[in-house]
Amino acid sequence: MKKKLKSMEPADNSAVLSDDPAAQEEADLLRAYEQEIFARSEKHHNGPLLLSARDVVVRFNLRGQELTAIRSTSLDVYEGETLAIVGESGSGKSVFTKTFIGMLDKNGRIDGGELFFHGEDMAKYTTEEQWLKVRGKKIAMVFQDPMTSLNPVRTIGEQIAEVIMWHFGKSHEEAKAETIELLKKVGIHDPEKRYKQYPGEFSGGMRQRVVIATAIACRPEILICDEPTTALDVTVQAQVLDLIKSLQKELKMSVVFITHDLGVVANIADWVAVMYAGKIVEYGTANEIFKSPEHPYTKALLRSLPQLGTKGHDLYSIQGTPPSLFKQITGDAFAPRNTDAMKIDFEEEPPVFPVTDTHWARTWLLSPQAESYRASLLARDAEQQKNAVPETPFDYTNAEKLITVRDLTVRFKMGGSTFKAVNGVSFDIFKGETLSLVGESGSGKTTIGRAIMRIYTGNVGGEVTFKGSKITGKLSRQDKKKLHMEMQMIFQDPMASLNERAKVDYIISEGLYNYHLYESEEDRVAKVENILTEVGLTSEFISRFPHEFSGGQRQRIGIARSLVMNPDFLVADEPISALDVSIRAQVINLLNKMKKERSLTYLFIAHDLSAVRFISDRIAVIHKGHLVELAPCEELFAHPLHPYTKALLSAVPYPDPDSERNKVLIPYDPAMHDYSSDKPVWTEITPGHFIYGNTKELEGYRREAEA
Amino acid sequence: MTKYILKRILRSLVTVVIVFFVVFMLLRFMPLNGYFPDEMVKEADEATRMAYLRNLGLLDHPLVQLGRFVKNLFKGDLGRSITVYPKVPIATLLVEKIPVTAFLGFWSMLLGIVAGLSMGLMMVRFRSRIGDTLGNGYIMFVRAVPSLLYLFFIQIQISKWFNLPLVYYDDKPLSWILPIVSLALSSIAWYALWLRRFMVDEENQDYVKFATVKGLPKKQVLKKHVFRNAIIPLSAYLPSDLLNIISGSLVIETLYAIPGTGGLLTTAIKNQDNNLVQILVLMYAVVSILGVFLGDLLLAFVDPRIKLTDD
Amino acid sequence: MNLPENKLRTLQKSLEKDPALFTPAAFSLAESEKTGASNYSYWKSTLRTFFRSKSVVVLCAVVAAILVMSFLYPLFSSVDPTKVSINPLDWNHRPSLEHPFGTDGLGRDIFARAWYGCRNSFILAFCIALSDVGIGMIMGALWGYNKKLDPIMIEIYNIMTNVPSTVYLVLLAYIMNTSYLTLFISMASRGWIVEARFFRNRILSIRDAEYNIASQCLGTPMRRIATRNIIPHIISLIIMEAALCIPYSIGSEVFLGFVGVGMPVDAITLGNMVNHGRASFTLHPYQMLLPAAVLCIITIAFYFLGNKFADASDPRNHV
Amino acid sequence: MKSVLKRVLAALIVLSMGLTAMVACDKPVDPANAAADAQEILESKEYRDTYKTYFSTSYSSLNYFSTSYATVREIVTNCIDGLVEPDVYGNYVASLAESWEHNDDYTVWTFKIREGLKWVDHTGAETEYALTAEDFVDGIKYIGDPLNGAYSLRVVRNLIAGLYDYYWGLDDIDCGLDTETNRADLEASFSDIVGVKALDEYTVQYTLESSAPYFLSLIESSMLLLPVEYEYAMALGEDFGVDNTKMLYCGPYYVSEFKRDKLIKLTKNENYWDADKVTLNTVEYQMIPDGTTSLEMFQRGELDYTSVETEAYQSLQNGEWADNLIPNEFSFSTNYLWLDFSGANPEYNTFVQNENFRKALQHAVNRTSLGALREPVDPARLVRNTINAEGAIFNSEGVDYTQLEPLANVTNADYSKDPAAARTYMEAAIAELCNEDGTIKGVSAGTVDYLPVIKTEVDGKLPVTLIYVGTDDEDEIILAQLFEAMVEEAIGKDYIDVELAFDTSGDFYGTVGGSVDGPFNYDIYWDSLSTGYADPSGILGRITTEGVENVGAYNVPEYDALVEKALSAETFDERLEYFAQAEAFLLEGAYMIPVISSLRGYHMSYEIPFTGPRCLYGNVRYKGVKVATEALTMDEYEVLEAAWTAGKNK
Repeated sequence: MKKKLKSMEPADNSAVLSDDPAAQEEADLLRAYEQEIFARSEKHHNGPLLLSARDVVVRFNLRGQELTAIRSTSLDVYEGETLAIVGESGSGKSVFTKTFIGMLDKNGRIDGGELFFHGEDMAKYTTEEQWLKVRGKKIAMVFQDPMTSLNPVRTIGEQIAEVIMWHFGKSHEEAKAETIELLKKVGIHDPEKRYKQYPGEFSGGMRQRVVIATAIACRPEILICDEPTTALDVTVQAQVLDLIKSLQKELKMSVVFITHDLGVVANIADWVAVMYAGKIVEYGTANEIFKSPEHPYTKALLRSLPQLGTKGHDLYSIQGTPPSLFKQITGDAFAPRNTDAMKIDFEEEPPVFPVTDTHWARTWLLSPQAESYRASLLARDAEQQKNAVPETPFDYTNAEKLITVRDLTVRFKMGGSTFKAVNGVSFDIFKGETLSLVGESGSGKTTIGRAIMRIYTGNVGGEVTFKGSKITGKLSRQDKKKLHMEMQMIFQDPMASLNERAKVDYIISEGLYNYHLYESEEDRVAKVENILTEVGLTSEFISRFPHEFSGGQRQRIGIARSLVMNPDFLVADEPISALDVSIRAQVINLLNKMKKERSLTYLFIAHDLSAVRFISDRIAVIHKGHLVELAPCEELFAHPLHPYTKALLSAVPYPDPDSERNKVLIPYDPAMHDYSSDKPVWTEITPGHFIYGNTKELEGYRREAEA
Repeated sequence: MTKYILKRILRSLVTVVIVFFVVFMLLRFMPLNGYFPDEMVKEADEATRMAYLRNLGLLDHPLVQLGRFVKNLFKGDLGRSITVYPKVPIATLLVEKIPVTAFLGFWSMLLGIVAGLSMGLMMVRFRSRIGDTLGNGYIMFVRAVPSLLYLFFIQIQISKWFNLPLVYYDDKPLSWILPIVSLALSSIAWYALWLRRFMVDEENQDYVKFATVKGLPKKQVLKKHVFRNAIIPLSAYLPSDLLNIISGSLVIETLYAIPGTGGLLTTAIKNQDNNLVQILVLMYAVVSILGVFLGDLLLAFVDPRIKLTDD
Repeated sequence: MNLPENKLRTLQKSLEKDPALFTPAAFSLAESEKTGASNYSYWKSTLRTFFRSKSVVVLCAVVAAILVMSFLYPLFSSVDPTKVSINPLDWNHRPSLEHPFGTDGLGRDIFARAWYGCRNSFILAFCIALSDVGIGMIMGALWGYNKKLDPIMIEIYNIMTNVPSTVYLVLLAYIMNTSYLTLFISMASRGWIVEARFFRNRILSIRDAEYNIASQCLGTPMRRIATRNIIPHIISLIIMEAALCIPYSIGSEVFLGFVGVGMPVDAITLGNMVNHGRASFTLHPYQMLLPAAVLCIITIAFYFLGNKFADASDPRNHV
Repeated sequence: MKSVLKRVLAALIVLSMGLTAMVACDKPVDPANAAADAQEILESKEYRDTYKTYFSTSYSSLNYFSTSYATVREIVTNCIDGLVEPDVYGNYVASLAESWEHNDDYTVWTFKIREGLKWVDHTGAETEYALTAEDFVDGIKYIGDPLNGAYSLRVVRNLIAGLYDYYWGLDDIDCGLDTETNRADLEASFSDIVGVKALDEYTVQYTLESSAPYFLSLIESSMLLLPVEYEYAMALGEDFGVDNTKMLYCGPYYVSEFKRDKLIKLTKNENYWDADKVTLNTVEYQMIPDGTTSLEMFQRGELDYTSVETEAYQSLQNGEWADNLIPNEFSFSTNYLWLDFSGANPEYNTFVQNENFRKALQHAVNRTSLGALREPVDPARLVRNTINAEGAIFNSEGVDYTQLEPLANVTNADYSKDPAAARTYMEAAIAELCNEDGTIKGVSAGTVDYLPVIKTEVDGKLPVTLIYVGTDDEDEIILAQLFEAMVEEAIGKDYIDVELAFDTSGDFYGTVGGSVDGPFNYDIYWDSLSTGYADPSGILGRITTEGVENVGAYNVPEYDALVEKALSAETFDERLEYFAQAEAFLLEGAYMIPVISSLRGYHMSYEIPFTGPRCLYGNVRYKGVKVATEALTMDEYEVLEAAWTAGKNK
């Protein structure tokens, strides 16, 4: 069976010539047909075709195994527009674009297909010299992490100028002048002075601007941006996106934008390619992809966004985890996770089906033969959407205070001087609610969580009470034990939060061992197995090591580890931000389910406002160690008062191209506050709505709130 | 920054003082017999021995001795050697010996750095090829083979082949070549080894990939980015070679009859020449701590990320 | 469609499938949870990477052979390595069938001495590696975990690395007579501080890892954090450091002998053999060269294997 | 480095009267034609006026009074003349003293100093300081002050009348025992107390404590009897002799260059009284610490002299330098085994008191095997049974001291001939000292603490545990191992168990000597003593029961009595008779066991032998030495030696 299937997969194995002339002819035909569909969109593009990837196959040798990262994928890049490639980690989006500039890792190779650029097939390039003509000059690239993309020990000026000098053979002086121009162009003030500075003296956003300036130094025809904003804070992200957009227009270059964030896609993309398991499964204009997705994966992805969910109900979630690319994939790679899959999805690789001239997808659903089934699915979804009614907001009238935080201050020593990561923060957490703490990286949100969890002790000022008793400062053994059983934490990075060298059994039992919370060995195993089932994993996982699991599964193991202690209160420290979109919904649903079943209270720490809105009852916004605003969820979204909150909200990408294109960023400059004489205070301005400001500002806020 | 440097100097001073004090006290625990020349142990009677010890001031309380030593030190009097160079002022000895060792040491350090770094660069440039294999072979050889074997060979055979003098003469530059090369052999290996290791580490960094993506040729990426970063950790170690420069090598100085400081400390300790040991330890401690300090300064100089502030 | 009519028809036909296939398929949760993660195992990968190099395999075999020889030869051979001949005619024989490595200046069989020497040197080196790495690791862990210890330990480090080893060693030699124990103490009492610093730096980098904070949140006692969270993560470093420690110890034996805290001078060790062979090197080079060759092989093998293991244990190289 | 020092020393101690030492020569030289042949050789040579040699251990200081290192003598003996000097045949002739006389019992020696001599400085220029009798008195005054820390003072301090009292008088003041005497007063009374006087400006007189017929040889061998310009030395204080500029010279050479640990250059003193006889203009000493290097440099023509180790000798034997290898002929230094009679090892301590046991040891040691370690070619020439070397001391009839009865028996005995004798003696000892069951009478099991060298357990039973202590010098380790093997083989492992222990501190006497006043930590050790001047008392006087060198703490009143008799003997011949009796008594009782001489190795040189003064006691004087442009061959050496011997006997 398998063998037969293999020969029926012309797309996957285009390089392999079939012995069977009929099958060969069929494959050729299919290929011609696909070319035809790809070509249809040509007239809808702004400019001519620049780069054309055809049936590219990329394989990696990984620990003796063969991994097919790109499974025969084609893509066209046209001049002067932005093409976004969306996909989750491991989908191959990054690897795919790396082939455009010959930057595959050493253990990877292009194993088939062509890459046409200026009439040459770059897939055949073998020497460095050939690539030197392309890299930087014709095709440039911006990496994800601006913190590591720049050489820390050379001035940014040198790093930009060297490109100009090398590619254009210009003198040092000329290159410098040009560099300063570039810096100006990417929005760096005082470029003459900045020219001589080192990357360490720039903030993340500024560095990314420098990286972009370097990339565009040679006026490349194509700029590949590999998740350029993922590592940035929302407000900065919005600015960088704006910059890329404006540069793209100004320089009339093509931008290939790789991201997993659909909101960003909506913001920036003219065209979108959705990639799953090493293959582009859907392609179309941004509007088409967002408004009328056809591939089940694209659909599911969009539906699982928390922005689109209804509060109190489960988010639509994609089951399971992405497939292993070490194995031969038969049929539609997404089929095993697709609850509505058809039998054919498991049997045969779907070909490309055109939707419009500019939109195509690889799904059997578009086959004329599946028309009726497709219609029934559409109808069902519409029905579900209609029935969703948001739950009533949390009732605070009789709420019992579980935790009070008063004037919490956390100090850190940094190079001899101490700085306050958290500065005089006060708030309450009521039993049964979800309080979200939102802020940018470095704002102190995680520190608050850890201070409550007593991970920081010596450097903590102020007071925290739990169920009425003080938990800061020295505690007896008994009290500590009680706290360990009643308060638990979930961590951000599922890769780092599980001990790689311990089995799942030990990881989950760790707390049980610590306080001997089981009667017998069988009892302990039963407890572990129960909790595993509860978080949606099977009990057979008990004897495995963490590395055998995917990110989502690991995060669920982390949750199980906390829940097995039966806590009342959970600090969830960015539990979903490191997860892929398709996995986030699972974890959010799980957290919500656990909250209901076990009447938990959450302190939810996040930087992603979209997910926060879906799950929280109240939101606290933190900026540079100060809480600036705290209000019930909907109140905050409807009537943000503090300028920082407003800026934050305005910057949040929303997965709708229409709203994203028209969105206006509200800038926030901390210098606008004049706290020199009039000291700010934390005030409850309307019932339940707290804000940080001085008397003058408060007055303004009050007026605004009333209006 | 000034404050930082002052603070560092102060802390270094504390370390030096502690080191010195420890050594000073350790020396006072040495057996009294060690102070006598051989014939004295055999022939001299109790009274003669005591007279001898008393003349050296060794019968006083250690703290009294310490006080005397420190007082003289501040007067600029380093004292006289006791047993190794009887009665010779230590200052004279140091003035005679350090320049010789330091001169050869300096050039060998220079050779070590230049040749070592070039070799490391070559090994990275031709990674997994013959250049790398040769370099690795050399490093292995130097680390594994007892140094005396090849040092001996260099002195006797190489000098024959190239018609170079067998021993060092301060007025024959040709005779400096072999000692300098011999001294540099292990540091060449050291620099090559670590440069290679650091460069290989750096090669995986994002900024190196970004530099490649910028379209710079590999050679330039290696030179301007990888090398530039890889020498940062090395530069911190560089000044610690200062100590090697002035402390010399016993074996090489013996082979080439170099009148330097090599093995001076060991000899002084074995002969229990307290005065000499104290001064040498003090000097070496100061130099080695100075080396660490200079290493930090140099590090801050080559690495803009490092700011010289407290802690 | 620009395709010719007949081809188009063939295409359409090929795209047409069994209609029964266009019906919903059963969904299996287990199938969907089949991980995309590979079946990566740290130790397997480490070992595979390690043994992929042919030279590693060869050197491992050589080391194993030398180890087996060193420990079995003294058990099964009847040749007495200390048997001195008072007849000068038996002295300084060149290598022959009877004496594969020849005899030394007192007619003792160098071949036998070489294996006894290997064994003694190995035992000592293993002990030193064990104590250096062991103590170093424990102190390094304490140092890394306890910030208050930092200034004290740094000062100890500075002092220990600045007090000339000769001062200390000569004094030690005065207090104790030369024996394996003295040598062991003199090496072990200094070696640990360097290891401690190494492990401290490593431990610092995993101390604040989230899984350790998780353990803290669960109230896991320090002892278990060390045994379950820390040590498994640095075990490969421990192995590597120990492997690199062995040639270092064997090499230092020579220097320490010079200072006077070496092995008992008449003990059979590789260091002593090389040292003593040096005197008669010009006339009887084999007396030094053969033991020196064994010494070099051991040193090179351990350095090489240690470094290769370090490379192999680095997950970045697991490709 | 210690061994290197010894080797070089040994190599330098080349002596003429090697009558008993058989040089490996295959064709005998006809003594009749020797003089003519020698003349032919000397005339065929071309000569030069520079000589390049080397030293292997640092010349730490040039202060000839307070430097312990024997090597500095070589410099000093060429730069500071004594009262007398040996001539080509080793007879004492006038040097700074024009003439001398002594009283009948050799206790008062009066020297007439050459007039009008001046000290020169390091540039060779004459200084204002005249060389007078007072300078010799001042030499004694200098060493008589404990603060000046003169080394090896004992012999001279005990010999010169009053010096002992003067020295300790000053010392008592210094350490506060004597608070009544004023130091300056005591110093001022030097000439009253001490038996050395300047009778006039050019006459110095020594009054001795005891009869010293050998006084002239002491002048040759001891640096302590050299003159000094007191005013100059005192002005410099501790700086005196620190380098060449802090010295004054009165010998055939002055030190014109002194690069510490690198180079010492002697330049001919043009103002020397006997400048015409000085053949070499410069003598250059380079420091070459490594033996192989010096050999290599000699072969490349960069040195005029090199010692050749036995190992190197064998490899050179078949090469181009084979003809030039000349054996070092003789050494006055004797290696012997010191037995400890007061050690902490009860088993050994019981046995060592027994003469049979000591004789067992004496017979167990195979001297030829031991000799073969150093001299594989002709080990027998090293064998020596006496403490004082043969060829060093002669009575008025020219009979060698070692051939005097009854010492001749010892000298000519062959202890190694019958190894079975060792076991026989041991059985006799056991019969006296052990019970039937093999336990040693009066000895119980216990711990022997010879720390820091060794600590071990003894069981109080046979075999007897004997702890041999040596230094960690490679050669000495091998020697010890061989000793162990032969003792255990000759006596039998069932009777004796030799344990080896090595001191690794590099300070053998410091460690083995234990604490300042503690017992010595050994049962047996290997040591050497050297005949320092032409009188057996130099060694024998030191090893009496109360003697300072009696570290083994034996108690032999018979020997003491004989030494006493010898010292108070009327004539020199009588003195030698008694000494021979004493030495024979000690050795026949095997209280100490001399084994071999310290002789070792060979040398190659451009120097023509027998052209310079024959210094007997370790010095090398270059006054009159001829240096050829070609290396000397063994054949030439033999002819020259024969001619010299003939000349001397005339």
